[in-house]
Amino acid sequence: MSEWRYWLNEQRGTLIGLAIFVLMFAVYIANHPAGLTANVAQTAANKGVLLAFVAMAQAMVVITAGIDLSVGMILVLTNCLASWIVVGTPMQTTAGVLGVLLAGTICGAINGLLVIKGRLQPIVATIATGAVYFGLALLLRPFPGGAVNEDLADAVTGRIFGIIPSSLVVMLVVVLLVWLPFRRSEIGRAAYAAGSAEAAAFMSGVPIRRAKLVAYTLAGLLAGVGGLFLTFFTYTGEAAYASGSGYTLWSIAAVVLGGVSLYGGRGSAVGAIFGAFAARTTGDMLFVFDVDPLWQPLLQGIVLLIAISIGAIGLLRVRNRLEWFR
Amino acid sequence: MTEATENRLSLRARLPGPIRRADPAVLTSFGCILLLLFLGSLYSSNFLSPEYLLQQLKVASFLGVIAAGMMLVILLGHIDLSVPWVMTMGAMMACAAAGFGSTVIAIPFGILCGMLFGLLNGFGVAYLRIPSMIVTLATNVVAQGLMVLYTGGFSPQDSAPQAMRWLATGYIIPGVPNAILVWASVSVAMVFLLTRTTFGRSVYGIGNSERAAYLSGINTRRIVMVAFAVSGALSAFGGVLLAGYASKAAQAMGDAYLLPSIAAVVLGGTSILGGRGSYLGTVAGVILITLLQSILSVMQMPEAGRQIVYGIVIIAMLLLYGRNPASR
Amino acid sequence: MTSTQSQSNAPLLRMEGIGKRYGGVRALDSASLVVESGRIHAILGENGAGKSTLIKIMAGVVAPDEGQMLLKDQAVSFRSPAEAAAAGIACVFQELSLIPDLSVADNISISNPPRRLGLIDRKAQRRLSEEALARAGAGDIHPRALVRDLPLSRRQLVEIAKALAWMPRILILDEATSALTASDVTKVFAVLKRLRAEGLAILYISHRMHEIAELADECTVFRNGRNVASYAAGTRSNSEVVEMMIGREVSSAFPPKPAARIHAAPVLSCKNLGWSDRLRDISLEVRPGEVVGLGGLDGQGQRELLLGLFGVLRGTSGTISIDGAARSITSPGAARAGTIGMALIPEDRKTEGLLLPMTVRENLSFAALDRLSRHGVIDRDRENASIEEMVRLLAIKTAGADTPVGALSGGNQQKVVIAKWLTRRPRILLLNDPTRGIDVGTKQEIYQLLRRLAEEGSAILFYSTDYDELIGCCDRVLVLYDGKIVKELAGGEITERALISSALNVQTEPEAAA
Amino acid sequence: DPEVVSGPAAEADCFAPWAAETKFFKFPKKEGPYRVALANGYIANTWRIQMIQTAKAYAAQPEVAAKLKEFKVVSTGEDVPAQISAINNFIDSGFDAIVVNAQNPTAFGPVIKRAKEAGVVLVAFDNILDTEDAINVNVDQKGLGVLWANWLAKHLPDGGKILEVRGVAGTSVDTDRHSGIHETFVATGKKWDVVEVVGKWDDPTAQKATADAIAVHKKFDGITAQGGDTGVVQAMIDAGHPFVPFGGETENGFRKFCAKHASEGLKCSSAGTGPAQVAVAIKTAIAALEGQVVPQSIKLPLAIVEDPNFKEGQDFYPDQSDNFFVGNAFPTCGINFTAQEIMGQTQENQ
Ligand SMILES: Nc1ncnc2c1ncn2[C@@H]1O[C@H](COP(=O)(O)OP(=O)(O)OP(=O)(O)O)[C@@H](O)[C@H]1O
Ligand SMILES: Nc1ncnc2c1ncn2[C@@H]1O[C@H](COP(=O)(O)OP(=O)(O)OP(=O)(O)O)[C@@H](O)[C@H]1O
Ligand SMILES: [Mg+2]
Ligand SMILES: [Mg+2]
Repeated sequence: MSEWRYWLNEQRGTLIGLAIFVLMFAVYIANHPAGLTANVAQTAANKGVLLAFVAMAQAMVVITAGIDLSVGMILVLTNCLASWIVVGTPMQTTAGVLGVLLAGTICGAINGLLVIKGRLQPIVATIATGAVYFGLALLLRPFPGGAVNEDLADAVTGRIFGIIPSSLVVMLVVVLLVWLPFRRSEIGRAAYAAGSAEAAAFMSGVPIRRAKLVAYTLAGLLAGVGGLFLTFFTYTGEAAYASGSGYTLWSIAAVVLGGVSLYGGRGSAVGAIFGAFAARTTGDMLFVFDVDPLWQPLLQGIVLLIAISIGAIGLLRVRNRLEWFR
Repeated sequence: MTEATENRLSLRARLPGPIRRADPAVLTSFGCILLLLFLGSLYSSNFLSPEYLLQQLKVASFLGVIAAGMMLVILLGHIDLSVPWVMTMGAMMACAAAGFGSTVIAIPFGILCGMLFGLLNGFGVAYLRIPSMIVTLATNVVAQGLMVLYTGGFSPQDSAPQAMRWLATGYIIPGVPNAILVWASVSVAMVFLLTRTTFGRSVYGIGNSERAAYLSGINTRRIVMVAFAVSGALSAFGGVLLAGYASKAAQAMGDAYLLPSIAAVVLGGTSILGGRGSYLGTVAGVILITLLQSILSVMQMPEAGRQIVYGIVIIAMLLLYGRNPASR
Repeated sequence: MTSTQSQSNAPLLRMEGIGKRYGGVRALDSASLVVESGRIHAILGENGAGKSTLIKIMAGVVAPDEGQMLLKDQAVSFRSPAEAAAAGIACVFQELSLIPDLSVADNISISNPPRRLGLIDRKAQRRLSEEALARAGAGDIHPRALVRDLPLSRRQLVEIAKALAWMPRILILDEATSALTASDVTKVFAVLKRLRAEGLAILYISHRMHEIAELADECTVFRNGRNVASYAAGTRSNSEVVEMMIGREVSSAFPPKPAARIHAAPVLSCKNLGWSDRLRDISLEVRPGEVVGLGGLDGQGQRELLLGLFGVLRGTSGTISIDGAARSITSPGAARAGTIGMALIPEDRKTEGLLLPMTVRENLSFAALDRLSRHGVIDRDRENASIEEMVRLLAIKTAGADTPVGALSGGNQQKVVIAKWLTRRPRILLLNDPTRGIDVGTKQEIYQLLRRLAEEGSAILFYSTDYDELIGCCDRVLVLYDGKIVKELAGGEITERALISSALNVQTEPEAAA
Repeated sequence: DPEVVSGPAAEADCFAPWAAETKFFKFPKKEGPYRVALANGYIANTWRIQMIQTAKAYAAQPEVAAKLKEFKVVSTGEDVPAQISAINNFIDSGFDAIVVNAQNPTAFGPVIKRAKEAGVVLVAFDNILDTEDAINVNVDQKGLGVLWANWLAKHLPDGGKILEVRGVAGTSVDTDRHSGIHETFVATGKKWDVVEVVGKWDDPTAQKATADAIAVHKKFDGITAQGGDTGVVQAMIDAGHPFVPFGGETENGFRKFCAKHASEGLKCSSAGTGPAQVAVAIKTAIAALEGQVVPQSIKLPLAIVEDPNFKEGQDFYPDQSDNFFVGNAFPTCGINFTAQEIMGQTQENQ
């Protein structure tokens, strides 16, 4: 095999995610009454980026073969917090932004500590912390409201040079600052190793506990970025249980669509981003096709079902049935 | 096989027989139930009254039936996120069958609908090899879509027929609501299924290593599909009971059952990774969760506080007995 | 390799009074060991003697309950494999410790990668891994290949390269060659000898006596968690060693082969079997009472052949016939069914043969649940009876039927795998390297068992990586090369020389039997 | 941009201003027929389904249909950003007016800005928008709480022990109704012991919470519930709790119980606004596009039925589902749907 074949083999999941997204987005745009205008791109980007942050957060944890069912609630909590503190002068706003990110990070770290030091199974541990985070959000915002520095909000959700959605740029920056260093660092590789074969990783002297802690913590941070972005998007904070659990579930769908293996060790946060955009596009399809409103939820489900079944095509190529069982 | 599990095994192997068989998680979770009741009784002695306790068991039985199915799926190392709308669908379709057809077929029809969705889940998981978490997520959306369509498209019949009312709230044994008897029967069936049948053995086997089970000649795909179908049927059955209790079916009535059913199974000592756990633990987990929710509700704690306490109590209990063994 | 040895006479590593319990099992009981630089030190012992546990303690994977470890007379205790590695102890574990989803390069420098600006320097890493692979004699493995895409034998070479990349002072190999082919073993031995010359201390655990004879400078025998004897290599005869290991006298290694029953009609036969590019045009016949071996270098299609017969592979061409009638077998479930009666002892007992956390009882009845139940309900009496019989028949050493199978030693685990299939009384038994990592005593029991089954009328197809086994056990041997049967040897033709030359697919002049 | 003018509105009876100081808008007149969109959020409950059915039915009425070139409905689920994006997409696709049931009343600032720039008429109903820049079709949520508390106060002149079954925490509807109830109780100066439980506007949840509360507190003198009221009454019946005065919503099942058990003490005040308010919102949007004067904030009349006035076939329908919200008539707007019509019609009409 030549070098690029190895690269392709490494990136397969991510590329499939990209392909699913491109395909769906192309169909969407082709049928959009306005076509691909700057506005339409901005709308799609803003909506997608929000889920993308949560999906990246989920991917971090899923790579270690864990799962974080509290990401949506961290998003909600940081959203409520941001609607209090990301206001005022540039100095205050900056402090507020840092405060929100710190809060997200702490939430993630708590999850990590429970899973690693507490040795709890991630699914239940994060269901429980999710409840706690939502309770805190509700304390912060018993009813929707609050405010955010609107200049900053407009800058982050607007466009650069009138065409490039700034949310995409923000996302790129987050990828460059958080994901790439993680992926290229020893700790990031340890996270993959822990997800792929924990016992083997331990025997090889890989710092699996530290790696997992970092993964959960960064997941909290990324969910916090998502919460911040949600605040910029909506100008307010709201402790909405349904939307919290909705983001959690869609983040899982997004990572799967983006080629991240739920069994750990495979995939990348970049794939999760494509997955998030693809997941969002399933909802948009209903907008461009004239579907009876009562049929919409059903259709969305079917589109999702089809999208996730695409991966099953690979089964046809499986010639050794043992490959069914990883 | 990690060092970790091997250690745990040897630890258990050292215990004398009867204690070894009684899962420590089960014992502890029953202990926690008593503790919870004790704490509640400090607030109001009515928490210990027979009416209240029977009321809790009755309400717990809906969750109990659903958790039984969830446990089966979790034992396989999978998860069923389609509970909320499969449950709602079971309830709505049972009521619809009663409304449009006859009462006789109502309950079986509701359960059948749930089972069909379970089969769909199972097909996706076992034959298409899609992770259960995502298949069931998608089928949940599909089930929701169908129910929205049904409610909006037909003049819906959603009153529970008398038979469903009776099943959930009537009495064969005076003082003991039928729902509890239903749950007890489901439980007996589950214990039998899990401990005495080839199906149960296969479930545990697949949960530990599907590859090994397959190479032992077990038709693992069929077992997985059947387990999901049972889970779907039991979800729908839970919905039927709940509709009987509420005297009608309604949209989104299952939303409150997903996370508690998972939590109940895990609090009962079943490993979320599959292959290990006893049904008695699930019963304990169901009672634990139901009591906790009820006591917090009656204590009038504001929603925020309830969520926080709920979360912290679950974490505390898991830290008490739900921990994975130390790795060294 | 820069030498870090001081001039003092203290041994490089000394372990004294080491004890370790796993629950009720005493894996080690005041064991001791002395390791010197520039020597290859073999550790021998029955399955479950505590060899792996000892070296896991050395490598910081397991914490000892008692005893001390002195590195150059300095007391040390490692809290993690990384600490041990930093102190110069690198280990190739019996259970592979590679990460399947990472590349070979990533694996080789997994715990100590070259860094640049705090991040992993991939260029340097690649260079290092290429060097390490070359040192391990596996320069043909691409550093960017994912480990999961490599066959087992290649993975073990990567494992060795990984240990070497640490530049260790002590290199431990725990049955590292058990999955390697003869030619790979030769390469590895050359490497080890070179390393010894460079001054490394090498600990070598193996159940293959001829390897130890070729390689070791000194040997230590373990039994029941203690070191029972140490001696300079070559000073004891094989039977003496075996006796020390198992604490009793051993008779001849292989049971006698009765005259082949050529007149019986074949139970299992296949014609022109093909699959992918891994199996080509394979035709064979196995008669009742016959033990047919599969030989050849590792990875020449033997595993695929067994899996193909057992219904695991999809899209096979050609026909498989049972009792002369063509059958299509599409799953292990179909293969084990009554009219076919096939059983496969798989390659990897931990993931394919056993349900480790489940009990001996559950494992033993797992492949025969249909036979032990009525209408899907397990008949407890019948189950108990069959379990008792199997535990007795194979002399499985277990505290009881309700012991988790993961707590048994490797050899006894393997017996459970075999027993679980014997419960069904299979007519056709396929074995995929069943004695890998099994001690001599247990191996003999297995050979005898195979022969007995054959005498009772089973047809046995037996793949082994160990030539001695093929020679000692089989009535005929089919040698595979590149997915094809290149040679069939029968009776006296089965010699080591014949096996090796046909395995390499080279023509040698006919020679006198060795 | 709309011109801010002085009242009264075009159809003053229908478009009643919220308060005396409410502004009036006059949008530049556009030529019809119009493209109107309904941006709904969550869909999977009976109220929303009924609402969407009503919207479709209303838009299909001949005189309305004549004014509409396109009527499009999109439901985006619970996620606020998705709803915001849907509205943005409607704006970008050139719709003239957008009717919205906002998932979060405070979150739509940026969209409102954008709609204004694009000259799109934005009308919110049910969960309205926290703004003066879009038209709101309002239900007096707090007033509902006040109404229920007054009803209980009337029947329990000396105060008493009340069970309050609340809705979904964190929503403004729940908070408004709750504070209406409490402020009113406090204002009476009597001694009220209010036990709060959370019913989430959902029958089974409310029923369970009520059953637990009854099991522990044994007896209440009055009950108020924001939703899931049928379940609340069911729990009383199951527990053998005596019937007591009740201030609640407009579910058909609740009203059935009220009518049946009134003589035994279940004295009900059933009030709310049905899903048909969407029709008022569409009507307002069309009026605004036609250049008529409309209030920025429209006050919907409450559909109130109180004991002893529950009339079969008008205030409740014994043969229909318990889950329907009755009270779909806004006579002043010429909007008159019965629940039966909405839910029953679709089979024949489609
Ligand atoms: N993690 C564990 N938990 C429980 N028992 C264990 C564990 N690891 C090893 N044992 C037990 O300790 C004893 C020594 O095992 P060890 O693996 O050291 O044997 P070994 O000499 O390496 O045998 P083999 O030749 O089969 O590899 C055995 O009885 C085994 O069952
Ligand atoms: N995962 C890997 N395992 C082994 N070698 C690698 C790996 N990734 C890159 N290399 C090799 O390391 C050298 C330098 O890698 P570099 O960091 O430029 O990687 P790259 O190919 O750009 O990586 P990526 O594919 O992540 O962008 C190249 O020779 C490349 O082939
Ligand atoms: Mg060993
Ligand atoms: Mg061993």
